[in-house]
Amino acid sequence: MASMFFWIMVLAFGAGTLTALVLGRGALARWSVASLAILGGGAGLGLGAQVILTGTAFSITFPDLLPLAGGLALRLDGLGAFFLVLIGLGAIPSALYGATYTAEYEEGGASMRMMGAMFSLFLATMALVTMADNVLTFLLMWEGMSLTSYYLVTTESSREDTVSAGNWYIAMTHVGLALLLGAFLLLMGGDTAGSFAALRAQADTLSSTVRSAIFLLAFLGFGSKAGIMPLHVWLPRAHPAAPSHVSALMSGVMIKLGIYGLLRFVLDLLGGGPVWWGGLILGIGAVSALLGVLYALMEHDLKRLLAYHSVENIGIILLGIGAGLMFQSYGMMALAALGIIGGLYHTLNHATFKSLLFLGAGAVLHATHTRNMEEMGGLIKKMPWTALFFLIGSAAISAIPPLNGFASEWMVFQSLLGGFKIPVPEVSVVMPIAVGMLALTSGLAAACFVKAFGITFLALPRSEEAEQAHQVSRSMRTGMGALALACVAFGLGPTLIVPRLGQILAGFPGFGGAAHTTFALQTTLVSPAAFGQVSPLFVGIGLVVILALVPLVLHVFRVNFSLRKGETWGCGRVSQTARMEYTATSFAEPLRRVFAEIYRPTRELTVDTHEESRYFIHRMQFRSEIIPWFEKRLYQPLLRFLNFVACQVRRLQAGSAHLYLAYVAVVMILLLLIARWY
Amino acid sequence: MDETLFAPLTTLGASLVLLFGVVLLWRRSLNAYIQAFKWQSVILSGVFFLVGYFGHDPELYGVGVALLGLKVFFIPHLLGRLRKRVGADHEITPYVNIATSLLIGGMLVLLAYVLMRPVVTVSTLPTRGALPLALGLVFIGLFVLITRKKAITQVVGFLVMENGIALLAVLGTYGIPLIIEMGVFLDLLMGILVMQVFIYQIQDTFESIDVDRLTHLKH
Amino acid sequence: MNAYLLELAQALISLAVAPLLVGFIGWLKARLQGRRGAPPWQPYFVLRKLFSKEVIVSEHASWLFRFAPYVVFGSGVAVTLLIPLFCVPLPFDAMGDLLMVVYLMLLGTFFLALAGLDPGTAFGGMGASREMTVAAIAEPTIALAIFSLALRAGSTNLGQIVVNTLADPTVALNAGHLLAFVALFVVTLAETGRIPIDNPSTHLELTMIHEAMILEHSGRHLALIEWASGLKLLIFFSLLANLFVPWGVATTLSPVYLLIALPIWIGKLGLLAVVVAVLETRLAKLRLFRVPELLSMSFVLALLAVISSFLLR
Amino acid sequence: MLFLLLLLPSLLAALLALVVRPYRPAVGWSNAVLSLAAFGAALGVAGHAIAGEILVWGPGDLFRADSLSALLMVCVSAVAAMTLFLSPGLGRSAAFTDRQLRRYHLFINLFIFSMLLAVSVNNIGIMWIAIEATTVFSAMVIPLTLSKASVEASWKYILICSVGIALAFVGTVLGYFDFVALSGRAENALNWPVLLNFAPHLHPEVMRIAFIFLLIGYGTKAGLAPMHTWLPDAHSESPATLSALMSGVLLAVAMYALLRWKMVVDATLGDGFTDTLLLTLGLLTLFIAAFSLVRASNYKRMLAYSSVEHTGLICIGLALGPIGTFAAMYHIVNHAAAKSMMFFLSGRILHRFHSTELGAVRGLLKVMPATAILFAAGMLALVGLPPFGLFMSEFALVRAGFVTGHPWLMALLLVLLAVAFVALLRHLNSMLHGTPTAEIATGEDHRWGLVPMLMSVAVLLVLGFYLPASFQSLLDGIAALVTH
Repeated sequence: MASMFFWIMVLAFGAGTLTALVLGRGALARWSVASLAILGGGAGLGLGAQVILTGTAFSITFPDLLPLAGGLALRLDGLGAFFLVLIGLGAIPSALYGATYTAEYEEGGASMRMMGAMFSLFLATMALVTMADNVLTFLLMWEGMSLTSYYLVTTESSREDTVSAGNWYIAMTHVGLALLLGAFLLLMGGDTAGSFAALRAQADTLSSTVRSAIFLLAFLGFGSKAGIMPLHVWLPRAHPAAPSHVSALMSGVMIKLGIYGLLRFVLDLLGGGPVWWGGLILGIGAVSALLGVLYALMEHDLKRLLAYHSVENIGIILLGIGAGLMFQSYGMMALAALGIIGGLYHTLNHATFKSLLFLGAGAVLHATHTRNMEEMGGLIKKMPWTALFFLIGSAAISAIPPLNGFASEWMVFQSLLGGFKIPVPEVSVVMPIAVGMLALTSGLAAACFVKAFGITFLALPRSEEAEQAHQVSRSMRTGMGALALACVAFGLGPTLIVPRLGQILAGFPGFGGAAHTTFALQTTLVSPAAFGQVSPLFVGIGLVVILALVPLVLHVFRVNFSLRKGETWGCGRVSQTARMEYTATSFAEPLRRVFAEIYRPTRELTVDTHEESRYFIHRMQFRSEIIPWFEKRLYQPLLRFLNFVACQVRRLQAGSAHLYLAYVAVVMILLLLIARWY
Repeated sequence: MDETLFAPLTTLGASLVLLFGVVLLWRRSLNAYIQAFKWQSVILSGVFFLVGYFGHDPELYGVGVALLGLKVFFIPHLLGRLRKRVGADHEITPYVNIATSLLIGGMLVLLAYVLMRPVVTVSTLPTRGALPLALGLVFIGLFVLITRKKAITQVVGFLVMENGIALLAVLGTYGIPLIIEMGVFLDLLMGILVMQVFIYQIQDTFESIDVDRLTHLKH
Repeated sequence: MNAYLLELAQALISLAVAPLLVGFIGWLKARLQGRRGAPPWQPYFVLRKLFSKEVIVSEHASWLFRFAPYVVFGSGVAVTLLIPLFCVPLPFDAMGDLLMVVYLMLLGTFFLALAGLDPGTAFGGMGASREMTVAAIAEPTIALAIFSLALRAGSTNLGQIVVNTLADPTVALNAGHLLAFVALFVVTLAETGRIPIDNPSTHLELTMIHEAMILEHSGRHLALIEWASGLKLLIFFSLLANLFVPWGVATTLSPVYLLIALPIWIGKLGLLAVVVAVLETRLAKLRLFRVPELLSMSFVLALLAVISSFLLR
Repeated sequence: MLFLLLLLPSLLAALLALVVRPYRPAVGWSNAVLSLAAFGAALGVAGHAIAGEILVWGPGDLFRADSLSALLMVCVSAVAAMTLFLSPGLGRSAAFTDRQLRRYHLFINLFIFSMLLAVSVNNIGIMWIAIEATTVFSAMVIPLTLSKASVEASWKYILICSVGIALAFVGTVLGYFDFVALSGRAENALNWPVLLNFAPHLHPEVMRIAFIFLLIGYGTKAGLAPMHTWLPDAHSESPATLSALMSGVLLAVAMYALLRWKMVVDATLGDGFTDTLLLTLGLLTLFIAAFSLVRASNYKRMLAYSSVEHTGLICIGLALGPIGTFAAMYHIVNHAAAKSMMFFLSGRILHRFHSTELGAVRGLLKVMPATAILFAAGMLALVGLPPFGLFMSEFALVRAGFVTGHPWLMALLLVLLAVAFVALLRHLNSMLHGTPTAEIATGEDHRWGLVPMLMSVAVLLVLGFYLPASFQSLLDGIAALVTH
């Protein structure tokens, strides 16, 4: 059964690649790529679900391929299966959506062959990353995934900014790969085959310094893919540039594989570590969450905004995982399980609502041809379904119950609160600070999504394009609808899913029973030792009941139900135009003032006065820009330094043959002297 | 002749060879360079004969004759014709002036002595004393290549380096195997011919054979 | 079964009391300012009037504008079902803990702010923007402040906090509690739109927050929103009263206890109403951009409260 | 006999080019076909080497082919065959005069001959002669069309390489000297196996000095920094086909010579002397190449710097013991396939855009889609991305570094590789995208000329997933050579 799923998945993705290459453009090509991707995604989903449900790993090895280091070895255990399910869940709606969404690119002159083939390969490599069972297989699939997604990002390669975004992306991802290579090779020690089983055995024999070095390399390497601060710089560049169904997959699924890798290393290969590992993850998670949302607030490019929210949510996931790892190092397995399961569940939830939001943003982009929120507005009337779905996504990401964002954030909160049980006060004090940052983050996220939804979909259209927006195709709506449904389902039914996550975790050393017993199947989510419990399902039912009852009761009491359409009341203004509306920038202005210390916006005011008198102003111009500190303090100096070195090195090649010969002579004499007294 | 004369004679020969190398540092006229090389090669072939005689290796006579033909007659002739055709006379402004050049030349020979010490000590040959001089000559040839601007001077510098190596080979090993020696000559011949072609081309395209003008390709 | 009925009764009583609470503060304020003022039951008249009027909706607004008042009201009702009023622990207590409560309130704010943006007026946008700014800092403060209690009481479920505190009163007496109380009180003022953060009795001032946002609502929609905001006031007062001073809350379902607990609860609410009324007469409204500073301060206080709970345990 | 079959075709081809005047396309074609014979012979030799046989042939054991030689023979003859099929003068293009074509075909075949000779002779003195000859012959091809730049490049090339190679001869003489000093004169002393067997008795202090000269000498030819300076000039000004040969295999041949000597010197010294030197120079090379790439402004020079980078990598690999040598040899093969293809493609690009400036090439994907895709694939291969072979060999190389206990050096190496990666991809993207100037015609011509490139890509792809058993045993054979 499992191997049937596996082969269907692999062959479907393979066939998708070939189909795209052969058919090229046209509806047939798009639909066949999409349906094969759906088939493959479904098979992946089936495979993952089967492994999770039966608890038996699926493995398959091709020793002839990659003979350099152990062959192409694949093994899907619970952890990998969870992420494979994630891939399936992301792939199906995205592919469905993409079937018609990509039609527009055909006219744009982008290579449909490339796009279809890379899309299929992207899914395939992601799926195989979760299955990789030795170092080389992992690295190959990992880099394959990066490369294919890079090509998807640069689909609209005729645009200058797309190319530059692609450059950032591939550079960051390559740096990540280098770090991972280091981590893996350190872990391999003298072993050359690098099977994960051997690495597990090897890990215990390493010194704690080496283990920590491996952890740091892996954390930074996977973190660059996941988008932790300050390695996230590629996200707000690449996500907007990519076609939206790809952004959905990248943000919803691909960056999660960074989380997968981190867990694979820390939980599985290294088998846990000192408390500061978890602490570091927690700290970086908290910073990513808060700064992610803060920068998102200041964006008025819809997709960039969503990209920054991915940084935020990765931060939240890492808060859970970090806390879990800290508990693990103190042997508090129930709390550890809670934290990690919370992180995993948020991973799943983020995959649904962020994919949904990106697909929604894509629909808006499709309809208005702009990503600038300042040119949108009023779309709720033009595209009601998209608006509804986007609203559900916005509420879910703002952790509003009974949607899924709430359920997982609740678990993360609960695990952080459990921190007071840590015996060392110096360590446990980290937790409440993290709680505070997480609380602030979710408050700000809500503000941000009021802005995102309100400015985009509500009020009057702010531009001609927005006025002419149109409903998107049925396949796009279906894709979004499926994800919206998932947001609701995962929000109401965490108690069905969380025990499965516990099962996954139970496979790792130390968790065992703790993970199982903490989350038995019931209607309420209960944190360990009943520190807190909620039942999103009942609250959801309750809300529906109340919402139904209120009008009913009002009817009973014979309330006036007449309704009249009138002009907007505006203090006696004559007419209402779009220019009077609040803009995205003005919406965020109060928060920008509050957090001015962090944003440090540049201000530039130019006043042109009339020639006759300086009291008469001809024109005023105000520019204010927020350059994130990490770009100013980290990346710009780094790039400047590299450029400086490059300029110095360039001077070596000055053009004079005499100089060149002098190099030869000098090096020769130097080495001769060294050799003479070696 | 007496075997005991072998060592002093070879040292004398090597010194003379080196001396003609030093002439390159001292003179400015291209003609003088070519002449110095010519006479250096004469002495060098003498050293070959000497080693052939004392080392009882008749092969070396043959090599000596070939060397005479190639380096004393053919190449100087070629270079002389080249010099006339391109109309270059003097090395006007070397990168390092004459006095400093001589000083550096001396230091290079000293350096060669320092570096060759382990080599000299392991050898039992009577000729071993002159080995550092040969390496010194290689260094001096390299120095000429680095500091002199005319293409022809550079060729001469290269040839002097070659002579240094030949000297090293004959003194250190009583001559490398004949087949290799012949191959080296063949390479040298072809190399010089190719260099000659290029010098004409430099003259044609740059209207000068000052190599310091060849700095368009950089970075 | 009784417990569920009691739960329902609590909610209904809250709904009934909420307008009175608003009216009482208004009346007391007027008195303190030397005016006669409207009677405390004035809000009931207002609600009846609004319910009988027709609704006028802007032609630019969408379905969301009409849907939002119900969500706001519904979330308020849902919260009253989850928090301890005068009897603990009731069955719904296990359905939602303090996070659920905080985020349910966020649900109302979320929709209210969206409805503010919907008609496209500058006022609505302004109000929504400010409301969300306040909420973004206030909501986490609520969570943190109650966390500090939860940690000492050993549960995040509010009813359980009350039960545990009653069982072991020593946990309620420490510095962290005071910090948390101050923080939650400031947030109460902010969330319910009271001076010095907002002025509930004014319209069309450039510094207003809540009132600007609901400017477009009318008729039954406005009635629901007004009722919900009264309910919110009641919720916050109940939280302040029952979490920090849990004495008087019935812990068994016997009618005697309940009959004692109900007046005590209403008395506590009244006391807080007096405090708020006094404050509103004594303080001037803050400049709008000073508001976040106040909120940040309360956030920091709440954070300190949590930290001290962590360390002093 | 195989040796004759290997070496004679190129000599014959040169002869053909010499005697047939004026030049006729038939000459080019027959030369190309002849090169296939050499390739076949190389494969035959490799077959013997895989079977564990060491072929020795000729008077005084003049020729000898172990796995190392066989690998290089296959690389050289394969790239040579591709080069000859893509050489100018096979079609009816009027870009070159008959004289130029005749000269080209004469010298490029001699060049190929001398490279093949270098890797097939037993005597490392003759190997030196052959490598010296490569300089002379290839220098004659560089200024195919006379221009200031090409003359300048060829002068620098011949000058610097001649000097370098002369220094290598000093090293060779010193090695021979030490042999002679210990055991008297012997005609076959420079035969590699003889020297290797005798190496443990040689004097360490002499061999150290000798190795420095050899390192500088062959390093100059291989493009090790800071002796690499001739390389960007020569590669950017040569005809694309010559650049392909020089970059793809000539550098490897020089590394081959260095490796031969390294084995001898290691047998004498036994310690990490050569490894330390190679690591240091390798990293220096990598550093200079990576940062030179950042500001490169000319795509052929860019490719040349990339060759320098890969030379550095190979050099580092050689210093990392048997598994490092394994990786380095694997890398040589991959690099030969990728880099030769890139230079061929650069020739096509130059032909269309009439400029080697990076700034002049825009919108390559629109102008020449097939070329652009192949160029992109080659570049991705060169920067070490999967699914191409260089990913595997670089992985093997870094793994060797970790296994032999150099994690810090490998960290530095990875950083430098990342710099090179970013630089190359930025340049690649600037070439592929953007809007070409209006006068540039679009569409591909000489489509058949892309066939060899497709074959290169296929080789790279196969090597990216799969290591054929025969190839692996060849590499293992080489690794066994360096294991004492």
